[in-house]
Amino acid sequence: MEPTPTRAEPSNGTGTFQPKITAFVCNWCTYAGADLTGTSRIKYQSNVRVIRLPCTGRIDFMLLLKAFARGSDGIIVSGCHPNDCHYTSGNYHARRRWIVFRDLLEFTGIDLRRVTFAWVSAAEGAKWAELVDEVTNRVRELGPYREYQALLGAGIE
Amino acid sequence: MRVGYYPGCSLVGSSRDFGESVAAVAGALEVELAEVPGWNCCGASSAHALDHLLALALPASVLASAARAGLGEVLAPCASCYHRLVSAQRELAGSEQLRRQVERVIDMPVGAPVKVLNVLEWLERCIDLITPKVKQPFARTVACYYGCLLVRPAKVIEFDRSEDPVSMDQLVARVGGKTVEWGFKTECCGAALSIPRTPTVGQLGARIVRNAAGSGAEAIVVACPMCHSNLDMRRGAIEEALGTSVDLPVLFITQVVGLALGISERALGLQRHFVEVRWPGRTPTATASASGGAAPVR
Amino acid sequence: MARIGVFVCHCGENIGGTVDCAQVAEAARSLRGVVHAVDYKYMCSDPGQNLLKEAIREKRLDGVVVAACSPRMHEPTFRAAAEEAGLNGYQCEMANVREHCSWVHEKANSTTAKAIDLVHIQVEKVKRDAPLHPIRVPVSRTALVLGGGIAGIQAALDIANAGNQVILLERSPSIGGHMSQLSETFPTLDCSQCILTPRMVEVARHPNVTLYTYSELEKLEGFIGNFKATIRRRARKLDEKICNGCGVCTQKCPVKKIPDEFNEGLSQRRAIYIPFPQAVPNKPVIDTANCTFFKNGKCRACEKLCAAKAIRLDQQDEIVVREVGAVVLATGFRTMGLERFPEYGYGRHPDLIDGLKFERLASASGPTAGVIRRPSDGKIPETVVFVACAGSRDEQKGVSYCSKICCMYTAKHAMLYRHKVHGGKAYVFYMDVRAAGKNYDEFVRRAVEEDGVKYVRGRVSRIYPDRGQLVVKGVDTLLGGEPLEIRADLVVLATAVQAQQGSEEMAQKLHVSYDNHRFFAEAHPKLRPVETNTAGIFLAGACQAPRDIPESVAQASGAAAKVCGLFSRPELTREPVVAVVDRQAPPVWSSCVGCFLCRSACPYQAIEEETIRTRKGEVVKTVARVNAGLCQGCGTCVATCRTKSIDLQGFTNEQLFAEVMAI
Amino acid sequence: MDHAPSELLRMLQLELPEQEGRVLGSQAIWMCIGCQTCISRCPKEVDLPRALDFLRRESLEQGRVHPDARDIVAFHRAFLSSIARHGRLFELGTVVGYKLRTGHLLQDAALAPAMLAKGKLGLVPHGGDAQAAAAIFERARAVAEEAGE
Repeated sequence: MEPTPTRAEPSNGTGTFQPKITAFVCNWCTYAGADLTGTSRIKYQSNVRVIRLPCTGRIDFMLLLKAFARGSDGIIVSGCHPNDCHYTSGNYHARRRWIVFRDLLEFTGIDLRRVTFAWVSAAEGAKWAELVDEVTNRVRELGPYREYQALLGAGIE
Repeated sequence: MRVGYYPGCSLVGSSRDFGESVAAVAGALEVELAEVPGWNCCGASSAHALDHLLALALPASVLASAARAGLGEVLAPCASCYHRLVSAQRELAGSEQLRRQVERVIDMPVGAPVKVLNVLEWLERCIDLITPKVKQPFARTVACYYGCLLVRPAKVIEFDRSEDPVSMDQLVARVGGKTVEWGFKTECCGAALSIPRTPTVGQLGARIVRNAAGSGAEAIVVACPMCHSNLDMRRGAIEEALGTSVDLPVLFITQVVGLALGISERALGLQRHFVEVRWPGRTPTATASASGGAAPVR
Repeated sequence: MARIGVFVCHCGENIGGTVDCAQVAEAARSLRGVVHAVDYKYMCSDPGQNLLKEAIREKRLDGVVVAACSPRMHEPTFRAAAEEAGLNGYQCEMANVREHCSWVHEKANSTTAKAIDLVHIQVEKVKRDAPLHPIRVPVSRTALVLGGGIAGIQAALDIANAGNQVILLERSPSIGGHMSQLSETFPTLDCSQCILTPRMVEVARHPNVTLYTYSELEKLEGFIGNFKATIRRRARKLDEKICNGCGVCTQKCPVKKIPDEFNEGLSQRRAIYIPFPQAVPNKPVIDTANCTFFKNGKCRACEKLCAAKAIRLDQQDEIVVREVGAVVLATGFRTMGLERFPEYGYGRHPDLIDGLKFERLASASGPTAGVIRRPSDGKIPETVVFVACAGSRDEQKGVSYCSKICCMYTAKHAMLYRHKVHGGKAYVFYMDVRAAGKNYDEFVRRAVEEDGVKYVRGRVSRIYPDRGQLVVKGVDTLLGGEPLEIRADLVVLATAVQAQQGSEEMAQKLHVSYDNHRFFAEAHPKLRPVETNTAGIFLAGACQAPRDIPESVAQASGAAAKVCGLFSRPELTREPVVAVVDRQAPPVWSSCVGCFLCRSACPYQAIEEETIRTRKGEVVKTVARVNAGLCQGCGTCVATCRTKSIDLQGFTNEQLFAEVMAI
Repeated sequence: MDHAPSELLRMLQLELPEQEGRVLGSQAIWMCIGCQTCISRCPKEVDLPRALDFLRRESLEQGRVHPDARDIVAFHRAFLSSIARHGRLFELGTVVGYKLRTGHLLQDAALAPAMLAKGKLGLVPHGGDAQAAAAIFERARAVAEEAGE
């Protein structure tokens, strides 16, 4: 697969590290919430790229590893609040699987501070902006995720 | 059986009869009351009005001394002490900063958590010791008056049903008595305003006494020294508010239990009441001389 | 090799003002598989859509990405345009460069770079989009209405009058619900029974309505258009067809002292009884919990006395299974019990009653024939205190919400009392008077100004009996917080409206959601107020939130309109975003190993077992199969599958990984 | 009582200096006897008794105690100074202290002999560790001052 032509360098020219954040969000709550952030014209940092899923229950956590492998420095997984899932219980399944998967990640040496689980409802436009900014700032402080590349080198993926 | 004991100031002073009856009942049940060493006043109704830190430090000092003496449970028969001890315990558990300040004030660690028991809780625990020893069932119909501090606020005190408590009624029933349904179980008697606002206390007490009498009770039973003082010692002010005299004695629950256990009236401090216990068939103990000139005072 | 077209919309200045759209189009052109990329001022305009259609035709595109607003906004528009040009609509994707990009970031190179990434993600997705076709499902044109109160009756009538079949299910022995218990109704004071009874009769006689009273829903399976309802018809212990409703049995039954539910315990009924004189159906029922025969096998008095020989003491419950296309939930409400009010003596005093009891006291058909008499001694009360907000708007000890109907019915009660007892005094303790409705505030003012009801703004802190009366201790905040004590002969609490008993179980049976007060949840609070989140299940009346009669009726008609709309089409189409289980040629047949982890994860019971057989009929293996009618497309099963044998159309594993690879 | 509890709360909610002054200068804040009924009934469980404790301390600190409440303050002071001096409450001392602070010299004059007769009024303090109590009071003052700074 070819590299995207325009990525690579931090484009604000200040030279500060611009982390790459990948967000996996559900269609009904968080995606709609992020739409509301837009219609409310609330500004946030542009480092996030959103992948839309029907439900966080759909998340295969291997997607997270793949995102790290592709150079993501931080990951957001966000869906509906408990009891608000459009599909009744998908978010609980995601949560449950995440708890198991988290231990595995930790065991393999993944830095868990780079993965953020959140609930953002369709009404929480401001919360989405806060979440993205908070994660972006935190990951910026952590710096580029070079360790993952090292793990890759060690043959773990 | 042994239980920590915090009598508080009232039980050694103006409500000596309460203290005597607690001790008498404990003696009859062979329960050792282990007094908290070097206890001080809990600050009761005044400290919290003037000084927050003091209001926490005084009870904390009592609890810390109890913990240091290895007492896991402490009986605090006075409802006001009980309320202050439990409230302070809750507040200190909720704030690390306050706890540190208080520890400096009392010059002791707050120590292991101590379970504070009120007198009803304690008697409930002893119920299996009490029932086999009942010699003379307490065959009277009474109104159980709980007042404020034993049950409120529900989320801090967590004892009985705060709006309609039943523990005292159940105790009375266990020693052979009957209790009435009435409307003032948890109404306030005026408590600490007894001295600075005597007429107010008279009015509050008047309503309680009237409703109890109207519901067919022969006596009011209390578990709080302030309730007792306000309904018994202040009967003069109450009768002034009522415009009539009411012959309705006020007994501590420990006196009720003690009478059923066959303890002498004198040992229970009955002669110290202002409103004399005059029931048909009761042969008054030799209290007449002691109570000479002690008609209710207006 | 894919032939993808990319269309970048400026949305006027909305996108173009922040993102360099020309640069986005240019970058898109360099992506592998993209054969066409342009930017345009307004893609959703007619010329914009034509641009898309022409390109599909001329460049023989097999996928398009429109970089514009949120897909929640215009995806249907562009999918329809793609269809018109001969492309499968599901091969059109949108990159959200407005809500997720231009509106939330400053004008900068980094913003344009993000827009390019968003386009790239969608290009990778669309390359892997399979042509999908909406799922068509047949509709059975029978509606199941749960609950025979005014909402259920209205919904049943509206659906039936449109020519559809209706099954009206009611838990108690008669339809009518709470409304049949009411005396008169606000704000017109017309008699409740006078307006309700004709409707009850009409619905029972309607040729399109099947009435199941004394029945409960056991189970609901299936999906919109194709539900299967299992109904338990509880045994009345008599043959309804033979019984002529003469009522002799109900007068001769020796068990007499059972509190009458319809009269809220103010009178007594027998063990065999007709709930109330206007009951529909007007047939008795045996209360087996209280009947002597069912307790010790003796009596049979009713059987001996029945001239029609209709009593069937050995009758058993009957299970009926019916296919229905839609369900209307109209299960109503209950009121908070007086045992929830310790400060008012737990309602132990007979003269402390709730609003429903007062309705029965005021009703001409009630136990006192409409004369207001207090329950303890039958005396006509000289002073009545009404307490509004008993449990409502009390988040600590009651419910946090406003029960909505109490202000109005309390005004009505006070008014009725003043009409019936001249010289009687009526006090109402209230927090606020909420009378927003047609002629509602006028009604309350009438109670105050014409009927002399005394309104006291304040709460009641205690009620206790004293010398044959009830003392109500409250406060008048308009008198500067002055404590008040009123000696009353009767006290009426306007207790909070609560969700019906068992609504949680009902919600679970139907797979509909409920709010934290156990009221059923509407699909959207404003725009879809009579629908639930489960397709084909609709809401009417107070099962959704506290409602008065006009609102319940309006909502019932709304739900009925939705049902009729559904039934007007011979079949339904659904989004094809559903899961599918791998199938392949022998000898593998399917990579599914039949562990059925997916089944436990599926919230919709959409996973079925399928036995794969050879042509000779030998069993090869048992694997999972997705019922496309039930599947809602959440994809939880996909994430659960250990062998990656199940995938979600429109959000396949391959697509998601490709999207991640694009970042 | 000059204001109902709900009025006091309303004045505070307005966040206006003159209203706050009215609250601190009111008699009502001193009349509360902490029966805890308000918090039990309040649909919001506003902890008014605690709020009033705070307001009383503020009122004292700012010297705004209502004239008619001075005797109540005097009672509380007598009570506390009795504890400070003896470690436990010394009723006679408290009552005498109260009378001296208020000038209500004849109040309850008839009650005292009766209490004495019933053994309910000690003429001497009831034991207790006077020194320890005095130390607690002193350290409390020091810690409070430190925290106040």
